Amino acid sequence: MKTAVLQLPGLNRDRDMLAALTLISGQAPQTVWQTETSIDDDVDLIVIPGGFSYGDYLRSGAIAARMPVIKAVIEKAKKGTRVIGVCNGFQILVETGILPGALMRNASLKFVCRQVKLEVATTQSAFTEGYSKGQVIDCPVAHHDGNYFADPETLADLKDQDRIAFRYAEGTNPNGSIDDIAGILSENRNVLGMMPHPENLIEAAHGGDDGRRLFEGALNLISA
Amino acid sequence: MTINNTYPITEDLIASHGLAPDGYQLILDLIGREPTYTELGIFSAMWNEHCSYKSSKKWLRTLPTTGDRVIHGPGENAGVVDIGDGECVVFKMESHNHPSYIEPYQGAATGVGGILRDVFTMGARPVAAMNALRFGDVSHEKTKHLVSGVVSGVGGYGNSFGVPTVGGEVEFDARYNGNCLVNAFAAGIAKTDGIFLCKAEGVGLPVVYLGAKTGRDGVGGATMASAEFDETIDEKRPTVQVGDPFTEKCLLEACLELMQTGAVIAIQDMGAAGLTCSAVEMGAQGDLGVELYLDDVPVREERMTAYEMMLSESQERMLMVLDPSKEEIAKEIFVKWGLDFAIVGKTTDDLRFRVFHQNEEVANLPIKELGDQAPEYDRPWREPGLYSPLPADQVQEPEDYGATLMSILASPNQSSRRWVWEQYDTLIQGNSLQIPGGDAGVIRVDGHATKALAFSSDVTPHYCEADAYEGGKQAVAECWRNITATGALPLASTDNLNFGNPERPEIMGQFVKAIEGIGDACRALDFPIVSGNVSLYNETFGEAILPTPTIAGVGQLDDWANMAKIAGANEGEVVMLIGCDGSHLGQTVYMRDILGETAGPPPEVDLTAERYNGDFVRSAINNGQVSSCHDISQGGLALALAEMCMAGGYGMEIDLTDVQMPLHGLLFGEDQARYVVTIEEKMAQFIANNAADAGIQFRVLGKVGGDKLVVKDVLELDVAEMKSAHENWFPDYMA
Amino acid sequence: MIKARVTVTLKNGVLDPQGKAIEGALTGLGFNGLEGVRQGKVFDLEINGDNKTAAGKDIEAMCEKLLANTVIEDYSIEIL
Amino acid sequence: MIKARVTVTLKNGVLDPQGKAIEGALTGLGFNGLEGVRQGKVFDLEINGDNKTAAGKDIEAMCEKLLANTVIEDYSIEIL
Ligand SMILES: Nc1ncnc2c1ncn2[C@@H]1O[C@H](COP(=O)(O)OP(=O)(O)O)[C@@H](O)[C@H]1O
Ligand SMILES: [Mg+2]
Repeated sequence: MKTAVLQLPGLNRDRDMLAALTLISGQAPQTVWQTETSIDDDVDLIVIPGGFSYGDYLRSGAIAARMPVIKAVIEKAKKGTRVIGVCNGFQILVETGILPGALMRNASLKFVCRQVKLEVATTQSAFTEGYSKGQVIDCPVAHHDGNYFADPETLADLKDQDRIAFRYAEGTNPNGSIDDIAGILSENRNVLGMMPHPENLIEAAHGGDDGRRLFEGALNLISA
Repeated sequence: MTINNTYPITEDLIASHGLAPDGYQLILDLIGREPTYTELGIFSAMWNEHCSYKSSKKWLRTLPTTGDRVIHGPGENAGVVDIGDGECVVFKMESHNHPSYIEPYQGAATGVGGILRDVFTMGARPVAAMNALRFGDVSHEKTKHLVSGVVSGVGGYGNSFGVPTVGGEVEFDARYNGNCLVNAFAAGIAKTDGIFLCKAEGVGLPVVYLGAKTGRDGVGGATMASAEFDETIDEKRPTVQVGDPFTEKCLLEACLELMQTGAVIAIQDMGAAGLTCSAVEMGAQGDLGVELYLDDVPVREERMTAYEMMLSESQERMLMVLDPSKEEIAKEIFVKWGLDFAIVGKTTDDLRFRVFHQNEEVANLPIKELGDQAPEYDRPWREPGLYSPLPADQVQEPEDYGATLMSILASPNQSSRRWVWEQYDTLIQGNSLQIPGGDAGVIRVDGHATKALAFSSDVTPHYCEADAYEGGKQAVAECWRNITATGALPLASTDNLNFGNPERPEIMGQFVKAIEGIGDACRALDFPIVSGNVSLYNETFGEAILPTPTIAGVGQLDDWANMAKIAGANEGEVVMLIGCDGSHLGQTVYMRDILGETAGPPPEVDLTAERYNGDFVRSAINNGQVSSCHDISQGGLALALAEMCMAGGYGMEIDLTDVQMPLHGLLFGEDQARYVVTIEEKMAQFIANNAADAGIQFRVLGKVGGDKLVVKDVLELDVAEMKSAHENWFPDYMA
Repeated sequence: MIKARVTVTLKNGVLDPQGKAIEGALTGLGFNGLEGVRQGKVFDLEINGDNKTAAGKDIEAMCEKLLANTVIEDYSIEIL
Repeated sequence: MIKARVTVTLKNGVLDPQGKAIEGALTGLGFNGLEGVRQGKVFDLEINGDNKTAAGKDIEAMCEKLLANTVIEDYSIEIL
């Protein structure tokens, strides 16, 4: 599968993501700069990594979401290309509207970097099929604005349509997210947005590899 | 503050620029006329304590700065040390004490920004950061506000820039009530043949301004850093600089990209005294003159005068000498990253520093003299008095050892710093092998299968106060020991010497003796100082801070598969002490926080034992014989054991019943050169034999197991209870 | 030159962690009687020209497109 | 019940990276003629009671103590 990683000024976990995808897929992803207006047809997985695009000034992800390259991503996503937005990537996707809700300042008002536990809330997506439903995995978080908010109707939709991908396991919600939501799927289930950083937990040096299955699923590397 | 260049030079003006009469006379002698207003500003910026090191130079020269691995020592933006395979580590530490006291968030943030710039100016990509923080007493009205602002400022900048924070220190003491300390460290990795220096080469080459626009921020900031605080503090407020980590991240990427093209001949970041300092240093180091045309400097405020532009400390800016044939390529890169790029001057062969503004020459000064003829002082100093020895049996024993240990591990200074470091991104870049909470932070070297670097920052100010020489030694030794405790070989160090007013002989005496101790320890431990920073005048209303010579060091692990952590022991393993039995209680946490006294001398560092014990522990770790390791520092053996239990989530059964020494000395003594290791049972005898053969003192203390820390017949504490007390102090205090 | 101020506030019903924390902090400082604190943003804009109607339209578009996240925020515009 | 709005803006000359980035983004979106954007904060307060003078004094104290960082920010108070 061909993958692409977006590079916007201020994103800073792009190197982590490139390293992770290279390690897992055996080949280096393509990088796509902010000014590109289209993404190659043969790209099957687009990743928007974490960081502070445009300083996260105004609102996290707000300025990035208005960049031409993001329009190209959304077009491809609508046609079925897989997209993962991690942390700032999630914030950007939410700002575009392809994922619903908003990511607000952490309830503690503080940046938080720590390992949390995630409960896999659905296995009905390429990203989560490698786990079992209800499985609890380790995953680090590192963010200032990860407090997911959605109005009651949106929340009900997410639940009814089984679009909550990950929840913070009991007692580990680091940011006050509504319903402990850590990651959600788009309507057509090919876009995943999540605050935690699976790319920082994929090999022995990271002290665990619970994040690996997510990418293996997205890359069709899981044999049935 | 819009004063033009014809403003008359009065005695008051000279004094307000921090120039003593002898300093001003030197200026007159040098240029043979009265300086212009702008020139006076330039001299004051170049010759203040912060930039010229006029009180400290004489003593800094005595430090060991060379070694097999040292590529560039002090004098460059940061020190450069070989780590093999054609790569090097570039690092430095710098203070931002005064700005952080005035505006904690921005002061700390710009401190982090400045040190990161020092590192990437040299061509290195930053890979690790640390921050050593000291605040006033926890009950002081300003303390919480400063802690919260400084910590979020450090995090706000470093997290957004994208460098993992892997270590640091936080300490409270009433002596920092009016003057907190914020010492920021950064390290980067570069190709050994891709290091960039600030020395300009070639005549007639363009001098290029890069990065953010110039505003009036921090005009006079470096002068402020060299002045004592007093009631006029409020008036000094407008000099606050605001950090923009986003611009700095773009500047990093643009600089590294540009350096690849071969366009950069010399580069210098604009730190203290911005444009002035960077331009003069480039010229003076390269034996060249420099001309600057201020009308071409990108500004973000109207009607800025030459004086203001030359002294502005706006952040996220660089100055560069460019290969003219690559101008277009260079410009393209900067435009791509959304940064300003302007040719603002050129190099000349006349050794003059000439500045033009609105068709007027506002400064014309001899560049070499400006750069290195600052007055140098041999300030009078007085050897501080020393305490006489204090044997443990003359120190009161605790009634309840368990309660005493509990109270130490939940005290302001010994409790967990998790509340602080969880606000820092410790994982970014994906190479963190050890995050804060252990002895040293460790990161993998990108693109290398087994190599890793370890970082630690240390000093025990109360030791330095009681005996500056021993305290200086101890700061170096503890840093070296913390690095060693991971299995890394300490390579080199950087210092940040925070002291009071050097014009007072007793303060100058602390400074001199601390440097002597640092030098002796660095020599004995092969741990040269390759960069550093001096921060003097840390006083409020005549009360100085505790002498605080912070030492930060870097070590190398050839194979991180054999690395030790504070946690990692297994049930049934043997707990062993490497080093002597404890007995020294002078200036310890027990003495100060439990008995409420500051009696006795600090522990003496036997540098030979330090080296032998450390080399022994390191080789045992590297041979895979040790499952966990922790050095013994403040709080003594008892706290070290407790910290290991809390980190690992297991208990220990310790038996000291056959040791014929005062128990409080054994448990709370802060004797140096000591480690606790845990070893598989079948390996324990082997290690003991090795130690005996090598003449290393050691003691088998007991075993790992259960869920309590038990010292037979002395104390029994539940690990979970210890942990919650240890973890809760900080969040409860800040709540 | 036209000067304008855009004020962006959270919609009713949207949780405001910052406002809540500030309320707590103010109460902690001894200010009693606080019934609520909500935090918002202002943007002070300077725009070339002197056509206030056109500027107003532009600013409205800026709000819709960038300055406000209309999922959670309301905005108001004041031409000065 | 007294309602008040506190507006906190950066002092002149203090760098405003946020405003700068927003200005750049708006220009990128095709809004021309922007001469400057500065970002500030608003706090909407609700206070028990009906003594506006006392409330005004209280709010001023809140600004000095918490709401504004007077080292780099100015504030203004409007009782609604
Ligand atoms: N400001 C800080 N930033 C990051 N880590 C910190 C900070 N302060 C303390 N730490 C971490 O907390 C741990 C304990 O600190 P300290 O007691 O000073 O260690 P030691 O006694 O081993 O030198 C260390 O891992 C240290 O790096
Ligand atoms: Mg230690």
